Amino acid sequence: MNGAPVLELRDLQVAYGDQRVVWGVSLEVRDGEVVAVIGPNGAGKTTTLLATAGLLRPLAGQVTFLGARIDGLPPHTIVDRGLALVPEGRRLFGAMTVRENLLLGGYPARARRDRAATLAEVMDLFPVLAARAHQRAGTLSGGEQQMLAIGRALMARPRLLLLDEPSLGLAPRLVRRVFELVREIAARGVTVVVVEQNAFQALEHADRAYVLSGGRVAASGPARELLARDEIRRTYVGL
Amino acid sequence: MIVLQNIVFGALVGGLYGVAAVGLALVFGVLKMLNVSHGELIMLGGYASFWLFSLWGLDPFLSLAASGPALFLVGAVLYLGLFSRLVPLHDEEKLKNSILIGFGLALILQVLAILAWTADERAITTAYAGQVWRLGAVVVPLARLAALAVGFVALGGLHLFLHRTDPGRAIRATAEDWQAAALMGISVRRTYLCAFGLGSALAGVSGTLVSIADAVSPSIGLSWTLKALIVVVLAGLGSIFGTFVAGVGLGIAESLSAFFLGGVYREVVGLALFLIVLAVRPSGLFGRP
Amino acid sequence: MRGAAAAALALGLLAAVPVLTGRSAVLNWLFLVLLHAGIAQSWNLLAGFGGQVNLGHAAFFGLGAVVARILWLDGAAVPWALFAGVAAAGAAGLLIGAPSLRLRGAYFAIGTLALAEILRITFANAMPEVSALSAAQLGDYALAPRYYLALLLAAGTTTVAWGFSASRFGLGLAAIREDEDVAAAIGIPTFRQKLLALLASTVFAGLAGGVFAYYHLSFYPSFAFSPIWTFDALIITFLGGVGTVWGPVVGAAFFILVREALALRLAELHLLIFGVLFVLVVVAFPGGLMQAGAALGRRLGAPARPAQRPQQG
Amino acid sequence: MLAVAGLCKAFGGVRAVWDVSFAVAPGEILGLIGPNGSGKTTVFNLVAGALAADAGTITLDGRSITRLTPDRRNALGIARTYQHVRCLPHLSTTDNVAVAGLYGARPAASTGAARRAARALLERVGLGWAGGVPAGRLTVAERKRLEVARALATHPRLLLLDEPLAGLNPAEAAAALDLFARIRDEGTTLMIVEHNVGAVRSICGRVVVLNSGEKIAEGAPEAVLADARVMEVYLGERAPA
Amino acid sequence: MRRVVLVLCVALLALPASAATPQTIKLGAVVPLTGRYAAGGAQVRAGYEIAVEDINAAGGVQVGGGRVRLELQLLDDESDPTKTVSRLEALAQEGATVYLGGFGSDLHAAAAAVAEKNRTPYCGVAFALHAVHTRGFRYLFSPFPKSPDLTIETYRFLNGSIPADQRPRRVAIFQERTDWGREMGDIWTARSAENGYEVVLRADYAPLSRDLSDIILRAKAAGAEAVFSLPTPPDGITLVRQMKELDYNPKFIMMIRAADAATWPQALGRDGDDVVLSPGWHHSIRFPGVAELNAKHQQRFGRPADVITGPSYACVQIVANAISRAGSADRTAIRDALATTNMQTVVGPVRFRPDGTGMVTTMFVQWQSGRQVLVWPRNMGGTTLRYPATPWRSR
Repeated sequence: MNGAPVLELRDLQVAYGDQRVVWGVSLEVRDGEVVAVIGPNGAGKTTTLLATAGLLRPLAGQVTFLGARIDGLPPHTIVDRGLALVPEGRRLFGAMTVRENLLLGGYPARARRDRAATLAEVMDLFPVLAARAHQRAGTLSGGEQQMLAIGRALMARPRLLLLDEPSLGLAPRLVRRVFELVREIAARGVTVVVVEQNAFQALEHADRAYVLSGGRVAASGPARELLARDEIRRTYVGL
Repeated sequence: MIVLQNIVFGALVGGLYGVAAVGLALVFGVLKMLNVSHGELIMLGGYASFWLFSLWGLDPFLSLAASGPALFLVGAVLYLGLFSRLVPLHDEEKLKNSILIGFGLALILQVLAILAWTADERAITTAYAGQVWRLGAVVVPLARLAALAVGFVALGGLHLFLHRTDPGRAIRATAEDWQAAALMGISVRRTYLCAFGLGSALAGVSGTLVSIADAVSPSIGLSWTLKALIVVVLAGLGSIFGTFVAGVGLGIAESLSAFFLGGVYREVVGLALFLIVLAVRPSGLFGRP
Repeated sequence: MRGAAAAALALGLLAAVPVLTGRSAVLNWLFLVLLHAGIAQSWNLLAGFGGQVNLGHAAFFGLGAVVARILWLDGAAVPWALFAGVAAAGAAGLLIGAPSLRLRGAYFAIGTLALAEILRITFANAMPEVSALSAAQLGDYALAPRYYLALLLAAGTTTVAWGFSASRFGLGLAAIREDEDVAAAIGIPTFRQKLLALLASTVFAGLAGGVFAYYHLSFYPSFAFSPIWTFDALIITFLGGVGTVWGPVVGAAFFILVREALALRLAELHLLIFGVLFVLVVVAFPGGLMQAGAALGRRLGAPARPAQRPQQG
Repeated sequence: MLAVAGLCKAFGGVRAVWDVSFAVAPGEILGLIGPNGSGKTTVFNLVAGALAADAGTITLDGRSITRLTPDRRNALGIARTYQHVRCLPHLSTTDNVAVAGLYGARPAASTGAARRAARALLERVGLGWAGGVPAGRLTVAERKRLEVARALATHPRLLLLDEPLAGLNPAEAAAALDLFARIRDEGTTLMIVEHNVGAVRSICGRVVVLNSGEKIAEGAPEAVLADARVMEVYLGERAPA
Repeated sequence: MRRVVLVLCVALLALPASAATPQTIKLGAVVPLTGRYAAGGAQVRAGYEIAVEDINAAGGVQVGGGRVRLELQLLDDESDPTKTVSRLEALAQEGATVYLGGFGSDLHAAAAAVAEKNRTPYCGVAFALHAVHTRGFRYLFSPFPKSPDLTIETYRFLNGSIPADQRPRRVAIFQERTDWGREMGDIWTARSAENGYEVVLRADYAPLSRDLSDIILRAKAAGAEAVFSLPTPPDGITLVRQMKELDYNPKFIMMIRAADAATWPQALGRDGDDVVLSPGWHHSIRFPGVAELNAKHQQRFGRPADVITGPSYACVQIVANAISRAGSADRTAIRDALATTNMQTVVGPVRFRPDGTGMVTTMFVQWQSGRQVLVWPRNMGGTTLRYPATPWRSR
C-alpha cells in the first residue's frame, strides 16, 4: 500500500429499480496496484463496477477518483477522466471492424490527440488484433474478443482499468494469458481492478483483494493471504 | 419493351421509398423509438422546397441544402422537447410512448401545415421537368433520375459519415450497444440528438425528392410512414444501401405487378412479396439475424 | 368485489341512458366510446394480455363489418349477420394466426400490418361501391338498438379481459407475455394459448366490425379495413393502459369525448389542440391513464403497506 | 429414468455439445460440472426442450421425448430453473408459482387451489412473506428460490437446477442444499449444474464432467474430482497447493 | 407538469360551445378541413361563409313578416365518414335546421343518410356520384352536375367546339377504381358511339398510385386521341408528368377533379395548360351575383372565387330562398320548399328533379396560360377551347 489513492468507494449502495443489490461497499485502490474483487454470482461485484463507471447511479455513498467525486456523473465524462471499464461479456461492437472498435476506444477527448500512437501501442501489445484489423469484431474467437475488449479500453489511455470477468468463457490457457496481460498492463503504469469468479487465478495475480458477498465486503487483504485462508478457499475459490 | 419501361418507373418510385425508409430506420436503430410522424416530416421537407422554388425560383436540387438542415433543426427541437423524455424508459415503454407522441405530433403537424399552406396539392415542375433520356425504346425522365441519384448520393454521404467519422462511428456504436458506447466516452444523449436530427434531415431530403417526383399535401404523412415501415422491415435493420435497394425492389415489384395483373393490384403484390420475404428470412433481406 | 359492484353500477347507468335521454348526439358519442372501447379491448386481449402486438387488427374488424353488412342489407336477421361476421373474422384469425404467430415481436406486428393492407386494397378493388342504406331502411333506423349492441360489445370484451386477468388461461397468457420460454418450461402450451387469445381478439374485432356495419349509414367497404382502426385501438389501449382490464375503456372515453368536444367547439383548430393535449398527456403519464389514476388514488387514500423483507442475519 | 445418447448441438458451426451420453437414475442427484462455456446449460436446454438437438436421443422412462415441445416435456415431469434467473417480473410472487401449478404435470383444480399450493411452496423456500410482491422486485437470491418453488409447483419427477447456489451466501447455500436433499428424499430426481465444488461434493451421488461440449469424466464426486484431467480443465491446469 | 395538463384538459372542455342566439336559423355544416379532402373542403367553407355573410348583411332571410338571420355552425369531419355522422348528430343537438354538405362522395353519402334519418333538409355540392341519388332520399338536394350530365355533356361540348373532321374519335378512359370512376366510365362508354366516338381503352387504376405509366403506355399503344379521366389531385399531377415523360400527346385531355385546384399551374407549370375540367362552375360565368362574389373572394383570398366556392355559395342562396318560401323554420316545410326551387343563383338557374339532383348548367373549363377559362357553354363570358392540346415538347 504505497501509491496515492486512485479510486475510493465509500459505503456504496446500488439498486436496480426497487431491487437493492449493493448494500454498502467500501474499497480503495492505490496507484500501480492490481486489485482483485471476488465473490459468488450475484454478490454485487458487477453492479459495483457499473456504478463506479457511471452506468448505474448509486443510491448512496461516494465514489472518488483521483481525488474528485465522480458518483452521479454520466459515464462518458468518467471515461474522459481516465477510468475505463471492460464490461462483463466484453460488449464489443460486433458489426464493426476490429480497427473501428479500437478507434472508438480512443474516442474521449483526452485520448484522441494521440490516438494514432496509442493504436500502434495497442496493436503492438496485441499482435493478433493488428492481423485482424479489418475483420468484423463479431467474427473473432472468444480469446481474441477479450484481447480486443481490453485493447479497446486501453485506447482511452486510462489511469485506471476495471476488468469485469475477463476470463469468462475462455480456455484455461487463455485465462492465464489474460492474467499475464493484466500484469503487463499494470507494469506500464495503469492501475487495474479485476472482478473475477475465477477466484484462484485472480488471487494468484493480484496484489490485494476484496471478497464480496451479499452486496457487502466480506473480507479483504493481500491476495496471497486471502488465498491461504481456509474459509475463503472453501467458499469462494472452490477448493 | 413496355416491361422495361415499367421497371424504370418502378425503380424511380422505389428510390423514394428507400430514402424515406432510411431516415426511419436510423432513428429506430439508434434510439429504439418508432417515429410515426416521419411521414409528416417528409411533408414538411416537401413544403420547404416547394416554397423556396415558388417564391425565389430556387431549383429544388439546390433547396436540398436548405430542406435537409432545416429538418435537422426541426428534428433536434422535437427530440429535445419531446422524445428525449423517453430515453430513461425501458425499451418496451420507450417504443410505446414514442408511437403515441408521434401520433399526436402527426396531428399537430398536419393542422399546422394546412394553416400555413392550405391543403392544396403542391408539386414542383422545373423548366427541365419532363425531359427524358432515351435508351432505345425506353425513356428515363431526367429530373426523377436526378432525384434518385441525389437520394443515392445523400445515402452515400450518410454511409461515409457513419463509417469514416468519429461522430458517425459513435452513432453506430450507440445503435449496437448504448452502454458500451457510453463506456467509450460517447455522450449517448448527444448521439441520440444527432441521430434523430439526421433521421429528420433525411425525411427533409426525401420530402424534396417527393415534391419533385410526386406531390405534397398536408395529409400524405401516414402513407409515407407506412411505406417506409414496410421497407424497413423488408430490408432488415443494419444496412443503409440494403434499405435503399429494398425500396427500389418494392417499387419495381409494384410496377411489374401493375403491368401483369393490372394497376389496381399494384400494391397487393408488393405486400405479398413482402410477406414471402418475411416468412423465408425473418430478419429481412439485408438484416443480421 | 367492490370492482364488480362498481362495474355493475356503471353498466346499469349506461343501459339506462337511452331511456333517460332522447338526444341522439349524446347517445351517438356514447356509442362511439363503447365501440372504440370494444375495438381497443379486443386488441388488448392479444396485445395487452398476451404480448403479441397485432398491427392488422383492422383486417378482422373489416371482415366482420363487410360480411355482416352484406348479409344484413340482404335481409338476414341482425344476430345472424353479426354471427356470420364474427365467424368470418374468427376463421381469418385462425387462418392467418397459425402461420403468423410463429413470427415474434416486430415481425408479427409488421406481418399482420401487411396482411391488413392486402385485404384493404383487395376490398377497395373488389367492392368499390359505397354501401349506403336506402331511404326505406333509414326510416326504421333507431340508434338505441345499436347502442345496446355496442354496450354488449364493450361489456363482453371487458368481461373477457377481466376473465383473462383472473383465470388459469389468463395467467398462462400473462406468463407467455412475460417470458415465453419460461411459460413453455412450466408446461404452458404456448402456441395453443396464443392462438386462442388471437381467436378471442379477432372474434371480438369481427363483432365490433359487425356493430359498426349495423350502425353506420354509409361507408366504403374498404374504409372498414383502414389502418386507422388498428391505430385507434392501439393508441386508445396504450393511452389507457395496455394489459389492464379498464385501460381501453378509459382510453376510449378520453380519446372520443375529448376529441368530439373539441371538434364541436373549435372547427379549425380542434385537431391541433387535441394533438397538443394528447402529447402532453403522454409525456405527463407515460405509464397510461390507469396507472396515473392508481397513483392518484394512492395519494388520496392510504398507501398499501409494502411487504416487509425479513432482516438478514 | 432419463437417458441421453449421442446428443449433439452446434451454434453457427461452433460445437456446443458433442456426442454426450449419460443416464440419470431415479432418486439420485446428478451433478453436471465443467468450466464456463463447456456446454452444461446447453445440455439442460436440450433436455428441457428449449433447444432442439441436432442429433442424439433423449428418453424419459424409455419413451423418446427428443421431438417434444418444452411444455409437453414439462407435463411429463421435467422442470427446470435458469442460470440467469428468469421470473415473470410483473406477476406477483404467488402468481409466478400458481401459474406453474395450474399447468405442469398435475394441474391444480382451480386458481384458488393453485394459489394456496403456491403459498405453501413459497413458505417452504422461505419466501412466505413475499407473496404479493411483484417478482421483479425480489433480489437475485430470492428469485433463485422463487424459481425452485415455481419448478416444484409443476410436480416434477426430474428437476433440473442450473447453478442454484450462485449468489447465495454460505448460510443460504447450506439451507438450499438441505432443501434439495429433502426434495430428493420426497422422490424427485435432481440434476444440478453447479460451480461450487464443495456443494457438488456434498450432495451429488454422481457427477458428469463436460469440457468444450464433450463428456470427459463421470463417476462419484471424490473420484472424478481427483482425476488429473478434470483438475486440469476445471481448476485451470495447475492444482493449487 | 401533470397538474398543468389536468388543468388544461378541464379548461378546454369547459370552453363554451357557441350558443345559438334566438331569432336565428342555424345552418349546420360538416366539412372536411383536415385529411385528404381538406383542399376541397376549404373551397366549400369559403362559399358558405361568404354567402351567410352576404345574406345577413342584407338583413337576413324574409320569413313571414319579419327577417331572420342565418347562423352558420361549421365543423370539421377530418375526411372520415364516421366523424361526419357523429358531428352531424352533434349539430342536430345544437339545433341545426338545415344541413350543408362537405366534399367527396363517401362523406356526402354518409351525411345525406343522417339528414334523411333526422328528417333534416340537406344541400350539398362537390359530388358528382349519381348513385347516392338512387336510394329514395327525400331530404337530399344537390345543385351540382351529376355523372350523367357530365358524361353526356362531354360529347356535346366536344362536338360543339371542334369541327367534325378534327374531332378526337378514339378515346381512352382512365377510370379510377371507385364507384364514381366506374359510373363515369360506364356512361362515357355507353354514350360514345351515338356521338361518334370510339372508346379504345378503359383502364382501371387504384387511386393514389405513384406510377401510372402502365395505363399511359396502353393508351399510347391504342392510339387514343382523347383522354377522359377523373383523377384525385396527386394522381392528376402524376398523369400529366408521366404523359409528358412518355411523350404521349393526346389532342384532348380531360381531368375532372384533379385540375380544379387553383394551385394546379403552380404544381405543373406550363404542362398544366390545355387540360380541360368540369368543376361545376367558373367565376367568369355570366350569372347574377357572380361579380360580387368574386369581389369578396378577391378581397379575402386574393383571387376570384374558386370553382367549388360558387356552387357552395349557391347552396346557401337556395336554402335561404326555401326558408323564405316555407315561411317558417319547420324542417319538413323547408324540404318541400326546396323541392320546388326555381330560382336564379350564382350557378345559374336551378331546379331540382325528384331524386334531388339539380338541373344546372354543366360547364367546361380549360387551363390556358396558367388560368382557368370557361370554354363551355359558349357565349357565357368565356373563350374558345384551345384544340388540339399543345404537344408537351412544344411548351
